[in-house]
Amino acid sequence: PFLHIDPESKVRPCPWYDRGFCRHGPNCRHRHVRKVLCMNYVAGFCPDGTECKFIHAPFELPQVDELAKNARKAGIICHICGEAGHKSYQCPKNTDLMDTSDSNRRQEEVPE
Amino acid sequence: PAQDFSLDSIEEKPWRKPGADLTDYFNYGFTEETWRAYCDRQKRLRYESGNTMPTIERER
Amino acid sequence: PAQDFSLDSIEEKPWRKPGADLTDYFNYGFTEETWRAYCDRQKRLRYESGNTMPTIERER
Ligand SMILES: [Zn+2]
Ligand SMILES: [Zn+2]
Repeated sequence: PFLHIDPESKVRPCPWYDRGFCRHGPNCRHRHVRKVLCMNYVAGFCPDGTECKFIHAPFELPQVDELAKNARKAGIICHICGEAGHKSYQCPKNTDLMDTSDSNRRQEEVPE
Repeated sequence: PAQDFSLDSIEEKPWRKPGADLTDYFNYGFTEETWRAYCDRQKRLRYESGNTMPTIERER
Repeated sequence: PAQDFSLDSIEEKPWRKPGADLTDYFNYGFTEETWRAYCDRQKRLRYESGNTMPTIERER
């Protein structure tokens, strides 16, 4: 008896590992790609941006991060603020959502 | 994935076991200690930038 | 440390270009303005306490 890991899924890089840590270690379904962190970006700012040869690791939890990315890719544009990446009901400028305090509103935005 | 955020929520820490390869769990040369420090730094600097992430507040 | 990178010493500011993603350049939700303010604050703190850099830089 051994853990069956589909080699196909190992092709996808692990979003948690890309953040820095994945609890599943060698048993992860996704591929763990060893990379080198950009220390400028860790400090807060890297002038090389997308050209940087080191990794600008995202810290957002993968599902949230991916949701936004997918939305951006799908060309979702908010009709309230005109920005891409979220729908109007998730819009920070949507005043309909602002009946509670700012902090409450922010928590409600988090997708489950 | 709250349990993915904090190391403390993981009861058994398999990367501590003999023969375990830390780099299977930690990327970027992180260790348990430096990953913890990194997470704290994230929290602190996001606060300093005025851009606190609601997700993180909740996960802790 | 990156705090010593003066934004002003960078002639073209690629993150200002249309279509640029600020998060490719600025971490923790910083913007050009908030990062500038943060660096000033750090400089002042370091000057006042004789302190240098936060933990992460050192651990590498
Ligand atoms: Zn993984
Ligand atoms: Zn970089």
